[in-house]
Amino acid sequence: MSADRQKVASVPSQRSKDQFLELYRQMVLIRRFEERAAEAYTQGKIGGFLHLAIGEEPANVGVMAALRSDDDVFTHYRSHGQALARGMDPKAVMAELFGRATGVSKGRGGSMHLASLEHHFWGGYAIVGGHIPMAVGMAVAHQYTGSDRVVVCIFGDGAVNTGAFHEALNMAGVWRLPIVFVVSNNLYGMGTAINRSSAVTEVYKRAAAYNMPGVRANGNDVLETEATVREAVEKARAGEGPSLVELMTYRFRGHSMADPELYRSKEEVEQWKARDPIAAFRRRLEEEGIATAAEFEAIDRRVAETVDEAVRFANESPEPDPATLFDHVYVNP
Amino acid sequence: MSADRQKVASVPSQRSKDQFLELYRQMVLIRRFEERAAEAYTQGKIGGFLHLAIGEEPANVGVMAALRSDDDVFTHYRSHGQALARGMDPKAVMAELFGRATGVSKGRGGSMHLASLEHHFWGGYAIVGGHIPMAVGMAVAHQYTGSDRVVVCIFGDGAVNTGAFHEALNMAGVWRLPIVFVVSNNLYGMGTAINRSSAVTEVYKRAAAYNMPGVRANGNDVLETEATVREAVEKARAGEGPSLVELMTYRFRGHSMADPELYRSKEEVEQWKARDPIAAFRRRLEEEGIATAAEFEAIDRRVAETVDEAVRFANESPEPDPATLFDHVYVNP
Amino acid sequence: MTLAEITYREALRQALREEMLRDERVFLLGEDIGAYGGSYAVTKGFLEEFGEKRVKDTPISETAIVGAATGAAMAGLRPVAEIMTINFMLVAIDQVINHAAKVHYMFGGQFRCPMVVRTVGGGRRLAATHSQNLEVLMAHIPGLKVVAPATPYDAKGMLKAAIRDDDPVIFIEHSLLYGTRGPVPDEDYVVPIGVSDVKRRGRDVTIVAYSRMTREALAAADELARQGIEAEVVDLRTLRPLDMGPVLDSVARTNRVVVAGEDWRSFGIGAEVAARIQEEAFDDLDAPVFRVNQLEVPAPYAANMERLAFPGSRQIVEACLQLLNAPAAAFAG
Amino acid sequence: MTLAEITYREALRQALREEMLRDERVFLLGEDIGAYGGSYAVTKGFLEEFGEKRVKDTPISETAIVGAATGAAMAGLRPVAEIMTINFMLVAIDQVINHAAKVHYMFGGQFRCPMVVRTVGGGRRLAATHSQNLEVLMAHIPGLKVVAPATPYDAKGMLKAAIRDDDPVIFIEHSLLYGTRGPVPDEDYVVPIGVSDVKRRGRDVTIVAYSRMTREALAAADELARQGIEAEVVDLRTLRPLDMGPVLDSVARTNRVVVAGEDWRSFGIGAEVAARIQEEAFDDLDAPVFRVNQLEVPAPYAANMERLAFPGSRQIVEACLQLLNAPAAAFAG
Ligand SMILES: Cc1ncc(C[n+]2csc(CCOP(=O)(O)OP(=O)(O)O)c2C)c(N)n1
Ligand SMILES: Cc1ncc(C[n+]2csc(CCOP(=O)(O)OP(=O)(O)O)c2C)c(N)n1
Ligand SMILES: [Mg+2]
Ligand SMILES: [Mg+2]
Repeated sequence: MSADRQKVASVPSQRSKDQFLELYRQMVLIRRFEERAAEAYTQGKIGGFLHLAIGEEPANVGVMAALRSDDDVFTHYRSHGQALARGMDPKAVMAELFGRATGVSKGRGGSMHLASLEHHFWGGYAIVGGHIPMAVGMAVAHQYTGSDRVVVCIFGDGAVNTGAFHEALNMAGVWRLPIVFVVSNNLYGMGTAINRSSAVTEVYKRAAAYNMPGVRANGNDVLETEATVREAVEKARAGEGPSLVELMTYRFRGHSMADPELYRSKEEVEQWKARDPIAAFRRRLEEEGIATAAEFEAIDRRVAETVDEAVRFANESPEPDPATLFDHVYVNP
Repeated sequence: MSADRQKVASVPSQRSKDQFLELYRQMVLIRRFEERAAEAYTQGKIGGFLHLAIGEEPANVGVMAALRSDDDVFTHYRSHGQALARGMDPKAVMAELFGRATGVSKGRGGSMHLASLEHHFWGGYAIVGGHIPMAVGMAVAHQYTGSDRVVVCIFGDGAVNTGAFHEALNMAGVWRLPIVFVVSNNLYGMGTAINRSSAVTEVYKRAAAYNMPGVRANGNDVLETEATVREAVEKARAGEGPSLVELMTYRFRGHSMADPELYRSKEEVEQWKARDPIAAFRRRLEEEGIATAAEFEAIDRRVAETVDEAVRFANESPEPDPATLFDHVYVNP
Repeated sequence: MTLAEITYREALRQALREEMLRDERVFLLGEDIGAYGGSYAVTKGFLEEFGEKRVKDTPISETAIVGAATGAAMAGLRPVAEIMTINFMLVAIDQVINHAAKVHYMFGGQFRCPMVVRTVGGGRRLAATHSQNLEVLMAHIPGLKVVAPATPYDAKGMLKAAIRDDDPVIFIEHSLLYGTRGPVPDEDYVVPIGVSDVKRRGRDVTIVAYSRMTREALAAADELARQGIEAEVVDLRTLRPLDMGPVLDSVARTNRVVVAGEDWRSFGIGAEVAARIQEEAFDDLDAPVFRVNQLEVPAPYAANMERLAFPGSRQIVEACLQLLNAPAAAFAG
Repeated sequence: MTLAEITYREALRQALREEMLRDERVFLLGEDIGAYGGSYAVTKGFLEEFGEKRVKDTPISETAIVGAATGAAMAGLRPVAEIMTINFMLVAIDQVINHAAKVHYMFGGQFRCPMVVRTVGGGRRLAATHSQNLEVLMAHIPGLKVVAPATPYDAKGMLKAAIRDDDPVIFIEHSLLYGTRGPVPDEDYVVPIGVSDVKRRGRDVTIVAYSRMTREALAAADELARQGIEAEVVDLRTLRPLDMGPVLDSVARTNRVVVAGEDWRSFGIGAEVAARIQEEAFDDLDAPVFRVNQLEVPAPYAANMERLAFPGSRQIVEACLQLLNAPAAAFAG
């Protein structure tokens, strides 16, 4: 991905100021939320693995902005941003990270397994590629019942080399299912650069093997992301079958909190950070006179409060009741 | 596949008459061998599944003709023809089908698991797609040791929808391995027509997803098959990486002996049989004055004797010694 | 209640058909269940009766089949997936264990997975990769229910129970049972999951079995009866959750137990049964729990070797006689 | 013999390094073993020392990883594949069970598969799909060897034995053991596969364990000793083939056994151990064999729930006291 892919597309005029500011708010919320999660992790409040999407906020927000509230989302373990952009309560998301009974998954799932039935957010899954066939299954259900809901399935560039990806995309292709596959291509799968793991590094080109359109967009541009995903979603809704959308992005932080980041240079990371996509979006809106610094600062303050409140809520929430340990192993035990 | 793909390419003049007759002999041997195997199956001499490749002989023979004797073959369960074309002894192959100690796999494997170390024929495998990663592993070894041996891995059109296919081809693509993937596309995977199982029915096009050339050839033309595979093999040998070769063919018989063939019409099968590729090859050689009817008949007789002898040998061979039941579970028990 | 003598195959067929007629949400997916008619003919005629919407032939993509069933089940449908044989469960087992078995628990009970995976154990003359009895791999997993009925009555009643159950059920049929007959009522009925069943009363020795080995146990009991020994046969029917009640009741009376399975002994189903018996009925035992199993070799193809490797009524009789210290030579069978 | 106190991680690292220096045919492949430095840092620095030829970072393609190792082993190399955690073995298990475990037997002994698959059990705070102990799924399979060492000494010696072994070995490490220390000689040595080891002598009760539970058993024995009870600790080390000799010897003296595993109880490793003990030492037992295991729930994320679910020395002590009828309240730990 060349550096100039980073520039933010010109802001389309038909969107309202409120909509722009909402996109900004969501991105800042994700950034602050994850910074606080990282802090809580080093304090031992959060356990296991913690995968941050800092730097990838526009991709997270843009996808969700393109969906109807009853469309269905399946995603992977790097999904705090997606959950927040989908409208899930930051308090309940943070509580899940803390392993509390008030968490979105009642403390059973943790950071890698966020979910909300109400938000049609069918989970964060941590087996790379494993959720893609399940997402296809939900699209099978929509086709079966004649529903016009569309499934969106998000995964990373590393996931495209799993057998599950292949089997699922082929099935979606043969059956012309209402599903959009979204690759968040952040150039690395853990410590392995995409050119060292994929014979074809332009992931969208793999769509041809499944008889579906493949498109690439700048995932660091929230508007381009939204527009690209929306087009694919509306195609799917209209019965025109599945698509593969590749969003080019970059994670500023390590793969997880444990990552020593031996596989990439500090300079590379710094270059990307210097082109921070949230700052760029804000600058653009300011330059085009859509919003003022004061307005952004007001949002920033509101977000800071939201995140403070989320941490406080998580901290004060009880752990799950030990008596419920065996609940939900079976519906009919 | 359109009907005119069936026509036999003009016979290239640089080949010797003996070579042409040898290709003919191999194809007839496979045909007769399998007909006798079918007979033995109905007599209860052969158990389990028996998958015949009758109709696909040119694809079997053409592939093997393109290889050096120390190149390595991995294939699937429909492999009597490949084993015979590779030069394995019809007696030992038939004995394997009969489950005798003299069989190529000492009676342990049966029809689906033919193998011969001496012939670098690394097995018939019966988990669809499962042998493709192993073949890639052998190519890894050749690259590792600097050997110029090339691996050929044969599978059916149904196998391309397995996760194993995808993972293996991507790995071969990233690592530029000396391997040729050969799809015997007989238009059906068991009872499922290719357009009902594959989003893209032109299998060779999937090669693009793995950054390797994909080519299609008429698998019912032994010369076209040989030439196409040879080109890919020599590329691999020269260090130019993997290829995917798709051979269009058709099986005249059911998927296995148990197949009621409800999924295709008698007419369809009859049309293909009417263009029998062995008869077409023979006609062509006669028409072009390369060999005479008498010469073909002599080969036919010789083949009939070979097959008779194979059946006699298998019949008279002992079953494995029960005392050896636990042999070969481990090398170091 | 009217009873008809029908085959195990017909019983399964009726269960599927009746549940499909009863509940629009029930649909089938799997390889060759439609146009081919089902590899064991269980679904023959279904495509014609129910159409492609409800009888979905799939690509050879076991991971996608199970994943798609899981996703569709989460959406509220009641998929019945078919994995052609239990050997191929291995290519799908990540979807079974890491996904289907986990989605209810991992997200705090928000989602359900009311899915059935039908599969088939116990091949003959199919060699090492096509003759396995791998039920223990799934019986080990909390979140799954695993059943393996032995009679047409149980097959029909348990398949109906499985389809109506809200949890993922692995339904294991047996290739050698399809042709066996037994009485089945005309009326709608279910056989509950998780309830073992005494198939024959006897006071001298208890034989615990499931699937095909229940038939072998009953044959063994007949033979033993001829020798004046009354064996009680307890059919587990469900492997997870394991109902030890009838086993323990029986052991309290007979004080001697043989556990028969077609799987490998080490770490097989019988190990758990034996461990539980000695845990829960230690003082009732007059002798160790004996196990009868497949010998610990990959299945050989040769007929004589295979006969040696697989267990039947003869081995059960011998084990009972040994346990009762009667001379084994007395057995004629 | 000089002894140094090193970690389990360092012991594994030394074993790999020394075997790579000793034998050119040994090479490593797996996800993030190279540029990232190994997800548990076992192979840190290896890429720099041995280069890309011998330290192969792979795509996220577990099926292809194990398959490639199998094929390379058949070609005569000695691959050591790494599957990042045992949870991901499920995506590769067809290659392990249907391929690696079968190639020697199924073809009558013609081929060998001298391969090691290293993997890691026992996550913490990683929830349902990342915390499993699935060793029994492989221990059940003839053709495989399965080892799970508990100490640095055994880890180094058994990894060397595994690499030099001519059969496929599944080598199971434990994430919580990497940082533990123990004495390891400087000299080259191997610890043979298939030999259980008495880790502590005692006359009152036998504790059978493996992997992390061996450490817990030793801690439990310390605690019991404080209470005047001398526990003997037998470390299985190898799960297949299972060496019951030292266990039976011990039981002959203590007459009481607790089997401790971190896996789920039902159909777990301990079931087989219990079944064998009652089979082979029925008259030695004064009480049933007790089992200590993970509770039968998918692993919950919340810290308190996870502590409840997983076993440790406390549960072992309690089981021993119960078995010896000492008052459990006496335990302080
Ligand atoms: C089947 C499987 N293999 C390996 C892992 C370990 N793992 C977790 S995340 C990851 C990298 C995934 O990379 P990518 O798909 O690009 O997503 P990203 O983390 O970059 O967002 C790996 C190898 C896993 N969880 N599941
Ligand atoms: C993993 C797996 N799934 C299903 C099967 C059952 N099966 C055996 S052959 C076959 C069809 C394969 O078709 P194709 O690859 O086109 O080869 P062909 O038989 O046409 O030569 C199927 C579904 C199997 N053996 N392995
Ligand atoms: Mg990535
Ligand atoms: Mg085919």
